[in-house]
Amino acid sequence: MGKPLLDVKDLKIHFPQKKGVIKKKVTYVKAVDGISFTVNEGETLGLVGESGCGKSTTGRGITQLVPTTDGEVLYEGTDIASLSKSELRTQRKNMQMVFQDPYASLNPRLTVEDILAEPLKAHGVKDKKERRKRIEEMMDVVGLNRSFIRRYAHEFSGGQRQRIGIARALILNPKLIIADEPVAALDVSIQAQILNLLKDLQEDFGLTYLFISHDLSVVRHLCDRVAVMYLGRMAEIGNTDKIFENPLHPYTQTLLSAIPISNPRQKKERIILQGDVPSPVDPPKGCAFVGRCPKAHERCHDERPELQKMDEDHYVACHLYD
Amino acid sequence: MLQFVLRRLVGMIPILFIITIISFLFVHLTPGDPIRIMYGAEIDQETYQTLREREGFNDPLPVQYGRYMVDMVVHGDFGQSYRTRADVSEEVMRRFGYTFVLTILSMFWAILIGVSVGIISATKRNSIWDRAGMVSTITALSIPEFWFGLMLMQIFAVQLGWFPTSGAASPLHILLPSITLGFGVAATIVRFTRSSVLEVMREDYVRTARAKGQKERVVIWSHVLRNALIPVVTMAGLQFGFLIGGAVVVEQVFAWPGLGSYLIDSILSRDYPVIQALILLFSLQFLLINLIVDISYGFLNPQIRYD
Amino acid sequence: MNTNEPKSYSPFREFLVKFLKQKMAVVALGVVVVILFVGIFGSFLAPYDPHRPVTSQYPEKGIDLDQLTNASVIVEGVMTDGSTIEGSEVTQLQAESENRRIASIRRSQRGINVNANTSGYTNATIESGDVSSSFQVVVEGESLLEGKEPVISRLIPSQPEGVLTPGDQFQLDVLAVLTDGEELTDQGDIHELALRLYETEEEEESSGFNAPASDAEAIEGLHFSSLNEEVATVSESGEVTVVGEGEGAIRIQTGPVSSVVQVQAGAAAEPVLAYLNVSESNVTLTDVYKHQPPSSIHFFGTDHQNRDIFSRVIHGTQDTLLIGFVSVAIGAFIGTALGLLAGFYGRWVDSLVTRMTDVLLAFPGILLAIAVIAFLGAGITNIILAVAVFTVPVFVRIVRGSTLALKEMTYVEASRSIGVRDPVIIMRHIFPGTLSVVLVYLTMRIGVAILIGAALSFLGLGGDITAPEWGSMLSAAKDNSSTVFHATFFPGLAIVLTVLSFNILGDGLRDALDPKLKE
Amino acid sequence: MTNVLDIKDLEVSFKSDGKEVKVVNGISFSIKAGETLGVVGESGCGKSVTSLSIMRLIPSPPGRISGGQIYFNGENLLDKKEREMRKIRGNDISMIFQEPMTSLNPVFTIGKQINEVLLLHYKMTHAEARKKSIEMLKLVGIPRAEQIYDSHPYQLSGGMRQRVMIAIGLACEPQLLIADEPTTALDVTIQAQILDLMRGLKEKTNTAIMFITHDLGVVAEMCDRVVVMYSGEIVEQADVDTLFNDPKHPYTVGLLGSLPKVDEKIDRLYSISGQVPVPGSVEKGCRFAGRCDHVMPHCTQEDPPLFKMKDGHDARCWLYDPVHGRKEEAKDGQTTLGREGS
Repeated sequence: MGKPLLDVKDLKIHFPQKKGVIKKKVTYVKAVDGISFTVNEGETLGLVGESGCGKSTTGRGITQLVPTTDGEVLYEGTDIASLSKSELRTQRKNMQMVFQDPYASLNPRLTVEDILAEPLKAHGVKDKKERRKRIEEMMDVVGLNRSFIRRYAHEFSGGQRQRIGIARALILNPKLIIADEPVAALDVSIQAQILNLLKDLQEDFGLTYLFISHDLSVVRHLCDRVAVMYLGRMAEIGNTDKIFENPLHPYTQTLLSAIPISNPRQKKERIILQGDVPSPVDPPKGCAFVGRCPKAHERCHDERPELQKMDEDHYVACHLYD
Repeated sequence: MLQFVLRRLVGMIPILFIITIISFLFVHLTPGDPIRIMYGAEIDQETYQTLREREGFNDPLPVQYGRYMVDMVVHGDFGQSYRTRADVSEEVMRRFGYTFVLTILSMFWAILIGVSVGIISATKRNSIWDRAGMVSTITALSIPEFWFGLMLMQIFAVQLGWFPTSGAASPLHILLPSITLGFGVAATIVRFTRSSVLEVMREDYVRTARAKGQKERVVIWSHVLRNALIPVVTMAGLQFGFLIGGAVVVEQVFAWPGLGSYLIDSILSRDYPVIQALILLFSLQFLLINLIVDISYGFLNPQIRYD
Repeated sequence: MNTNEPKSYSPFREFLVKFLKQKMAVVALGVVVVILFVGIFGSFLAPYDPHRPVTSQYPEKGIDLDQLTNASVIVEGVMTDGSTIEGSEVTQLQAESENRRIASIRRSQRGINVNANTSGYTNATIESGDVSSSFQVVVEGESLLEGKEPVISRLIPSQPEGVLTPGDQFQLDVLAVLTDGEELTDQGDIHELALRLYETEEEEESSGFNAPASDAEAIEGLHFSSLNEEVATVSESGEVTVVGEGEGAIRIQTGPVSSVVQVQAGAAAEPVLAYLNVSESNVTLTDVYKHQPPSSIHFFGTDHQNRDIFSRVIHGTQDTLLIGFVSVAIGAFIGTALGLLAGFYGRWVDSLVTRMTDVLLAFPGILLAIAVIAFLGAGITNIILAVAVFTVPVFVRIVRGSTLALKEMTYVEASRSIGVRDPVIIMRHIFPGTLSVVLVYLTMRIGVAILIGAALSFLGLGGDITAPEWGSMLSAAKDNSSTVFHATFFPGLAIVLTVLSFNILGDGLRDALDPKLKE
Repeated sequence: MTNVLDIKDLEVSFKSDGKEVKVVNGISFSIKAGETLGVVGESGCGKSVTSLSIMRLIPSPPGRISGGQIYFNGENLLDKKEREMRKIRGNDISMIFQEPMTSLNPVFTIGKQINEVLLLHYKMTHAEARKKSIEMLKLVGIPRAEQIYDSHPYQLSGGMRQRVMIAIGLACEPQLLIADEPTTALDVTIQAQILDLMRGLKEKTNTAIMFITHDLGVVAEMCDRVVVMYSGEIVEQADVDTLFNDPKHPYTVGLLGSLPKVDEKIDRLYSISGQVPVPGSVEKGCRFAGRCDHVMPHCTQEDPPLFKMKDGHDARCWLYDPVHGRKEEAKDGQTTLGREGS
């Protein structure tokens, strides 16, 4: 395992919500409420959780696409949140994003060349020939036919579009790729193509991935380490195999048991949760999962559990293990 | 609900306040001297100064504004017309009824025709009715209402003699002006209703209703319309503003003794107290209509909560 | 996703294909192009100067004004011996119209000139000494003649032959030629007709018009009088008795018409004028001084100042388009810029801009424009500004909305994550995205701007009411709208056609650019 | 067991840009009483169109059922008058949809929307309908049913709304419930709740279910039998155990191979190259030929028929044709094809 590339410390992202006409009551949506994790160089960290748990917001907060409320985002030791606008622009070269919706993430009015030239232009590659050369090379890398260079984004299918999105992220030779549900919108057969491509690229370029996904099977397949989020907080983090084989947090256990297995011969005991995820505006005072947890006890209501080390590279935030 | 209405009413105050400032400054920044307007251009310098002092135009602007506001808020006094020396509030009240009746009746036509034609167009999409409806609405939107009024007058009043040409002597007099005023809004409502109904007909819950085995008629009249009319109500409310504006023109054509012709006369003769009062009245009217629209919106759409 | 389509995709071609499918919009585009052409070259296309009455322009255009407004009536004098003299030779020729407001009559070289003034009907009398004739003048429309009885145009007496001696008696024969060409020979008939005609005439005259030019004394029926009692006397029934020697003459008169019979007793004398012959006893003229109905010379007729409406409409295209284009261009430019900034940057920029637009939108468009005019004063430049002022908030609102939606698009986020600068993002991703909405609204708002501009002019806020601008034309014509149709109809039709073309074009653009936009 | 539903050679066409394109191309399958049939396939394969065709709710124009028969209890639904169809919809056949957030009318209360279907098909008073509706809400596991009865949809979460949709679907005790991707829009823990609920309800009511999904995991858990669709055709059908353990069609094999597994670590996924053809673009031959690793010259010449593997197991692939097929692969198709999956 390499040295830490990205270090997120107690990150908080709150969105103010204004209400009322005269009296401005401001409440906060606590999308991310104090999470910490590390991504080491060359590894893939999977960030999983259900919708609304704050995993996508975390990704956007790391790249400063949304302002962070509190905490530090250290990229190679520099706190990104404290950078000036121009410093941030330079820093962004090292940290690129791949987005979920391959339809919305590419401007339909631009050609492949325009889309891929944009990061090069933004980071001072002024020579048109040079740009063209790098674009064509990158198209080869992600498996796009070079002859498509003049085509518009919306002429492509979902899988091809996602390849363009990946090419855009890679063209500046970043070290860290933050991939926000890159395969969620794709069909199974296309999903496999993209997952394989991501694996190949990681090997070829020594990339580090922060892989955000709700699909536990995909995370299991791709990631070295997994971080499970629930309602803006970290529930469990650690080595993928350890977590999948021995989930400690009741939420992780539920999540794993809920995944349908594509084998009719394999029947398993399922933990069915009651109720829905509570609102992030008014999360429980103690453990975020307390309302739905089958193993909740008194302490869980009052005291917020902190991440504690259970094993080598396996941490859990649950009072059961105090 | 009541709280919401109160809060909205209170929220209107700053806007009205800004409007009073704007309309007040209007008088003092526009060319044209009120004294000369009131007493004629020929008065000598000395009389001029005396009058100016007497009418209070020599006081600093904030003092004048304060006096204006106190008169208005405390006494409900909007001053006197420069031109006729008549009490503005009385004159406005007398004419308000005419404009009010005219706009209400126009809106009635517009909604009656607009919504029904819009629904027919949408449900019989691409039929000959739909096409005819669309062509006539876009034509209606291209006709200046004053010209339409003149043509109506020419045909129905002059040639056929069915209706009186102008004035407000009998209930029959309102017919042509209200149709003239309403037809443009009707066209807008037709187009809006049509697209709104078409949009709602594509919604998943309409498919759900059909999957329940519901009759198409009920699907349209209950499931579709209830949802499609929510934006139509908003739009129709906003069109009230358009009607108030249009009334200015139409009243002129048909010599309808409402606020519109009063406004034009006052502008042409720079009768500022009247202009001030009317601007304020029109704004207030518009804000109130918006409020009513918002409230009715809440009745139609349960999702809008007033908190 | 037509990846297997051979032709490479171009957004412009797709737009073009979609646009051309809409036949109405293509036709509207054609009309718009024609209107633009007319707007630019209007001054060359207009057949008449729109500012001056057409009558003063007819000579320049080579149109014979006289044919229409002016008739030349050739007068010839018939002498008692049967010879004729030309009008110019007739001495003391005087001509007068019963009603000069309708037609005026002047002496000319060969006879007289009749000039139409306004539509109506009148009689005219020409007179030379004791002899007079009359004719009818009808200005505009044969219909005015309907129900009007023809009047006596001239009386042709038969002259006694040879030299008479005192004591001779003879009966005068009179032929009355009526204005419609009919001839009456029976004295009784003539008498009765004259009685009827000129009695009624008198009653009419009592309503205050100028009295006829002929003798003011009431002459009823067919009247004979001797001009020299020493030579001849005449009875009521027209029996002449020669009483002495010398030159005598009998005057035969009905109403304003008179003729002379020479009674020459003794030595032969110079023949005198017996009656006046007019080439036309029934002059029909057109009133060309105002409100000419549409005709081949004036397609749209003329207005209350006799200006050619067609030319004025063509000239007015320029002003109207100017109001439409310039105001919307200003409004769209400012509105789009503000909308982009407000939508993209949010926070206080957004609050400020939306507050401003809310206040502006609190006034109905036309009231806002009226307020601006009230502030700035009337005039076309101010109309443009006024319309621009209320166009701004419309564009702010749509561009802001569109920007907010586009800002949330992942591709904008992607650009930001790459490190692209804000101005580049706005110009590259946001603005082109709003462009289709802006373009559609631009087209549609031109129609609205023209309508509002016309309404402002109509209300008399356009400054120069005599300017050839459609709204002003309507405003000027509206007072006569109950009697004159064409003066209001055609300028209004021009507005409708122009606005309709822009609206249909806008609709077509919207469908071609973005079908989802459909309201 | 008798067949509740029998679809024979169903064809559905859609018109776009003046051309009519077949999106469902002669499919046949049947559902037995009390059985759960899974229909799987990727987006655009025609599975949702098939379900809407059964309800006769294809938006027309542009869509049109251009051929085949749909027998429901032995009667062809395509011959029914609209009035007769209305009696079947919601009563004998009901449907739940993918998007619980938009499938309920936002302006009516939950109660009114359940009552609607009851009042349509049963002679009931409002009070009886209310009672039954609340009963249904309790049945689908909604707490505080009386309160929810008077709520509006926006007050409910996605999972709750899907429960309401199921309540509406089952209110008239239909013989067939068509579930079109009912859990796709839901989170995995909520999906587990809904699947659990549906399984439980099925045992209670013995309703036949046509379960449309793209998720093979859900199919494995829920269904008795599976139909695999590709580009408007059925490429393989079998009972669930056979399909997952002995798939025959290269597409099914590929699909199973591309799934990441949660319970085992695979280094590299099998992936089907290329993408689904645009409807109407394959003129002759097998629609999968362009992406198939086992493509033979004959595959591009003629559209393969369904070949019978064993009882109730068919595959549309020339590999299993005695004349054109590769004998050795046909014999132990599973081992040869299956190996590539791992």
